[in-house]
Amino acid sequence: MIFYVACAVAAWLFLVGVYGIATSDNLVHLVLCLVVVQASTYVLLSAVGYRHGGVAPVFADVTQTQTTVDSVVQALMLTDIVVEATVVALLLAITVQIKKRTGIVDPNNVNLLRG
Amino acid sequence: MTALPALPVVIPLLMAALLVALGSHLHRRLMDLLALLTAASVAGICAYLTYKSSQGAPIVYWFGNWTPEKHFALGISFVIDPIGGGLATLVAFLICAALLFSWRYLEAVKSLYHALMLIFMAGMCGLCLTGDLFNLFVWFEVMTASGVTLCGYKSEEHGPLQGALNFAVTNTLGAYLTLTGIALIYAYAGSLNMAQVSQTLITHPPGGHLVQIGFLFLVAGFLVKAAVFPFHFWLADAHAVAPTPVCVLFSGVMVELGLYATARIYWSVFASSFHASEGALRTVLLTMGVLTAVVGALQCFTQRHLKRLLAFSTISHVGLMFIGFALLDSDALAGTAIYVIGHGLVKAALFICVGILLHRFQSVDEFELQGIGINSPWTGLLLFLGAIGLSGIPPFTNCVGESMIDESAKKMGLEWLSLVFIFAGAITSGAVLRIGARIWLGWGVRDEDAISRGSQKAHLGPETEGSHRRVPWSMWVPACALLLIALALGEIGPLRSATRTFSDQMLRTADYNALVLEVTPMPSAVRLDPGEFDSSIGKQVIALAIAVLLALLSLFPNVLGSARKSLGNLVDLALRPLKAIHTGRIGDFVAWFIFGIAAYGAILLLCTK
Amino acid sequence: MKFPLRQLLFFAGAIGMAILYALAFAHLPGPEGLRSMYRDVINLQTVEQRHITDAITAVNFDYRGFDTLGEEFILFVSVMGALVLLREEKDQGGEKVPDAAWPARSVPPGDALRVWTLWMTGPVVLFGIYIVVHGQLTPGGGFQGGVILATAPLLIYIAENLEVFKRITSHEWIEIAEAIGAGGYALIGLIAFFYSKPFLTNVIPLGPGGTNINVLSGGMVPLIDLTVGLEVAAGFVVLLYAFLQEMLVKQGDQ
Amino acid sequence: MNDAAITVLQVMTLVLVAATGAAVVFTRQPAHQMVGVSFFGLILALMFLLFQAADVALSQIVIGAVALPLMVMLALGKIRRQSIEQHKKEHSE
Repeated sequence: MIFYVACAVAAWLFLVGVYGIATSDNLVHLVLCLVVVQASTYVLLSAVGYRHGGVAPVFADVTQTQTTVDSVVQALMLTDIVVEATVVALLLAITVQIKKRTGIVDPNNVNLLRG
Repeated sequence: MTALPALPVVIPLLMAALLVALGSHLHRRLMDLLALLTAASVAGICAYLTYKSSQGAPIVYWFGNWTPEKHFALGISFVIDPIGGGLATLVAFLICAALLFSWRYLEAVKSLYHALMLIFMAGMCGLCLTGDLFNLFVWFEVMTASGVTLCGYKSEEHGPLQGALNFAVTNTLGAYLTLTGIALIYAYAGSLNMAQVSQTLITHPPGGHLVQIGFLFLVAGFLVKAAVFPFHFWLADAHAVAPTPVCVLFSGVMVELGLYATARIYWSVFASSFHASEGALRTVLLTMGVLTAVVGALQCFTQRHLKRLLAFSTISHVGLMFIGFALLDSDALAGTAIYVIGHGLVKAALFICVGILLHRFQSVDEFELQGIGINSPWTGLLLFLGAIGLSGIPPFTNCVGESMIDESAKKMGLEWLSLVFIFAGAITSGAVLRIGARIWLGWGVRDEDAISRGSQKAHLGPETEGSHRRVPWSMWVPACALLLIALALGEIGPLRSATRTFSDQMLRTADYNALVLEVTPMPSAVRLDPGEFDSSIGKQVIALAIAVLLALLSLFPNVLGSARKSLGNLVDLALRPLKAIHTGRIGDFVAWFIFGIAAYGAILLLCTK
Repeated sequence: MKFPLRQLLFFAGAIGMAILYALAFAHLPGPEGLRSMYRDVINLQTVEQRHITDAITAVNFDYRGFDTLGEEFILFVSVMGALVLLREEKDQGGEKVPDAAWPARSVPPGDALRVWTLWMTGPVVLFGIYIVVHGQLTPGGGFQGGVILATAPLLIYIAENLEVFKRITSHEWIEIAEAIGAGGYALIGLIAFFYSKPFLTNVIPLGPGGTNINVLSGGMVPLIDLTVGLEVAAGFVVLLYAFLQEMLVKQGDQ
Repeated sequence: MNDAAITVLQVMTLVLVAATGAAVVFTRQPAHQMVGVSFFGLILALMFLLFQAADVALSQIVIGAVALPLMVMLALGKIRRQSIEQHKKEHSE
C-alpha cells in the first residue's frame, strides 16, 4: 500500500519538476526544479527498498534475524545523491558564467546559437 | 586475465588523478605525451581483449572477486564480447587521434584538459564493457559530467555555455528516467546484473506492460545521448560550440554509445521477454530511426556553420544506425556494428578538417571561407574524400555495413528502407561536398550580405595561438590515418563473416546468461560465412550522384532558371517546421523530451498484440 | 516556438507519461521472493564475511565498490568542471589576483560570533572525522563525513580569520589532496593484483570480527573510507571556494 | 511505535514531500525558492529516516540541506552582484 503511494508521489515529482523546467524563466529556478525531478528517483528507490516492519541493515544494534530493508538500494541512493550534488554544481557554474557573459538568466532569452 | 579487463577503466582514471595532482609542475608536452601513452595503451589492451573474446566465449570479470554465489550475482561484472570490446577499442583509438590533434591545437589548455579527456575515455570504455545495469548508469554519468565540462571548456564565450547547458539538462533528465527504469526493474527482479535480470524475467515473466515500459524508461537516457528524434536538439548546440577534438569524440563515438547501450540492454536483458511485442518494438525503433535520419539530413543541408552541419549529419547517420538495430536481427546488427566504425572514422576525420580550417582561418562559416581553401589544398582533398565516404560508397567501411543492413531489411520485406539510406547518405554527403566546393574551389555565388549577417553568429574565438601559416603535422596526420583506415577496413575479407559471428554471439541471450552466472561455459561461437549480399554498387552510385547534383544546384541555383523560385519556396516550406521546432530554448527541448517518450510509449503499447 | 504551444506539448506528454507510470507500477513490486534475493544474501553475509556491521557501507565499498569508484570520479570531474567553467578570463589580468583583493566586510562580526564560530570549528572537524572512520560500523562514512569536514573552512571564513581560511583553501594543495583521494581509491583496488585477484578484491586482513568489530575491521574498507573522505572533503572545499572566490574578489573591488 | 503508526507517518511525509516539491517548482523567485529547497531537503531526509535509510538521510542532510543551498546562495549572490554592476554601468554611460 505504502509502496503505491510512494510511486504516485515519485511520478508526481517527476512531472511537476519537468513542468517547472519547461516553463522556467530563470536558470537558477531551472536548476532547483531539476533537484525536484531527482527527488522523484529518491522516493521511488526508497519505496523499492523498504520492507514492511523492516529496520535499517546496521547490525551493530540489530540482529541478523530481524527483517531489514534493502541495503543495495540504499547504496544506489547514495550514488544518486552524489550525482545530484555534481549536477547542481556544474549547472550553477554554467549559470553564473552565462550571467557574467551575457547578463541574462532567462533560459528563453539565452538564445545565441541559432544558425 | 586477473588484471587486464579492469585496466581500460582504471589506467585512465589513475592517470587523470596523477595529472591533476602534478598539474602545475608538468610541462605541457609531457602531459600530452602521458595522456597519449595512456590512450594508446588502453587502445592496445582493448584490442587484445577483443581478440581474446573473439577466440572463445566473452570474458566475464567480477570486480572484487565477487563471483556468483549459487548462481546469484553479488558484485559487478564486466562482460567483454567482441562487439563491446571493439567499440571500446574505437573509443580509445579516437581519443588518441583527438589528443594528437590537440598537440598544437588548444595550446592554451591547462592540465585539466588532459585529465578530463582521460576520464571521458574511462567513462566510455566502462559503458562498453559493463554487464551491470546500475554500473551502466554510473559510467553514463561520468560521460555526461566530463562531456559537459569539455563542451564548455572555452567558458570565456557565451556560445559554449549555452551548448553545455542544453547538453547537461537534457542528458540529466534522460539519466533520471533511466534511473527510474532501473528502480522499476529492480523492484520486480531484485537484481542489477543484466544476465541475472534477464534470467529472472524469463523464469518469472511479469504481467501487464512492465517489460515494455521498463525498457522504454531504462533506455530513455541513452536515446537522448544517441540524439534520436525528438531528443536530438542538444547535440547540434553542443557540437557547434565544443572544441574540435571534443567534437571528434562526440560525433565519432559518444553518440553511437547511446545506440550501443540501447542495443546491449535490449539483447542482454529484455530480448527473450519481448517475444510477444517484438513487432511493436520494431515499429517504434524504425520510427525513431527513419525520423532521425530524415530530420537530421534535411537540417544538415541548411546549415552554414560547418560544425553544426556536421553535427546534423551525425544525427542523420545515427538514425541510419538505429534502423540497423531496429530490424532486431543478427545480420542487421552486424551491419550496424561495421557502420558505426566506418562512420566514426570518417566523421572524426571531417571534424579534424574543420578544425584545421578554424586553426588557419579562424572561422567555421561557409560563406566567410569561400575560396579561401586554395591555400591548403590537402585539407580540401581530405574533406572531399570524407564527403564521398558519407554517401556510403565502396571501398569505405560503412558501405559494407549498409549493404548488410539492406540485405536483412530486404529479407523482412522492408525494401523501402534502402531509400532512406540513399536519401540520408546523398543529402549529408551533398552538404559536405557543397562546403568543400565553396571553400576550396571558390564556387558559388558570393553573397556579401550573407557574410556580414552570419559572421557574428558563427564566430568562434581562436583555439590556437602563434603561427597559423602552416598546418602542423599533428593535425593532418590523424585525419589521413582515420580516412585510410576507413578505406582499408572495408577491404578486409573476413570482416563480414567475423562481425556476423560476433553479433550472432551477442544475440544468444540464454548462453550469455549461463556464462555470466557460471552455470555452464558458453559453447564456442558458430563461425558464420560472410552471408549473401548484393555486391552491386548501383545504389551507392545513385546516392553519390544525387549528392553531387544537390551540391551543384545549391551552389549555382541560377541554372534552374524560372523553376528556381518555386523550387526554393517548396524547399523552404518543407524546412520551415523543422527550423521552427529547433528553437535552442531548453524549455522546448524538455517539453519535446516528455512528449517523445510518451509518444513512443504509446506506439509501443498500442502495437503490442 | 510559442509559449502556449510548448505547454500543450508538455501536457500531452505528461498525460501520456502519467499513464505509463501507472501501468508500470500496477505490476510492482514483483514476487516478494525475487525482490529480496540481493538483500537477503548481503544482509546475511556482511557481518561474518566482511566484518562490517553497516551493510550499506559493505555494499558501497566492497560488494559494489566499483560503482563507488565511478561515483568518486563523477564528483572529481564536476569539481574540475566547476573550476573550468568559473575561471576568470586571462585578459582582465588585474582583477583576478585574490591576494590584492581580499574582502573587508562592511560590518565586522562581533567578537562573540567570531569566538563562537572558531570554537565550533574543532567539534565540526572532530565530528566529521568520527563519521568518516566509523563508516563500516554505523550510518555514515567517507562521503557524509567528508562533506561535514568541508564545512569547517567556511566557519573560519565566517569568523573572518582570513589568513587561515586562505591557507586552508589555497588551491594547489587542496587539489592535490583531492587527486590523492580519488587516485588512492583506484590504487587500493590495484593491491589485489599482487595476490592475482581481480580489481578491488578485499585482500587486506579483515581485522577483528564477530562482536569485536571495530574501526579497523573490514580489510580495505576503512582505507577506502578514508580516501573517499579525503576526496569528498577536498572536493567540496574546492567547489565552495570556486563559488566563493569571485564573490570575494568582487567585494574587494568596492 | 507500532507498524500502523509508522505507516501513517510515512504517508504523511510522502504527502509533505509531494507538496513541498510542488512548492519549490511554483516559487518563481530563486531567493525564496532556496529556502524552499533546503526545507524540501530536510523533509526528504525525514522521509529517508522513516523508510529506515539512516545512511541516506545523513547524506541528504549534508547535501540537500547544507551544501546545495549553500552553493545556490553563493551563486545567487554572484548573480545579484553582477546585476548591480551592470546596472551601475548602464547608468554611468
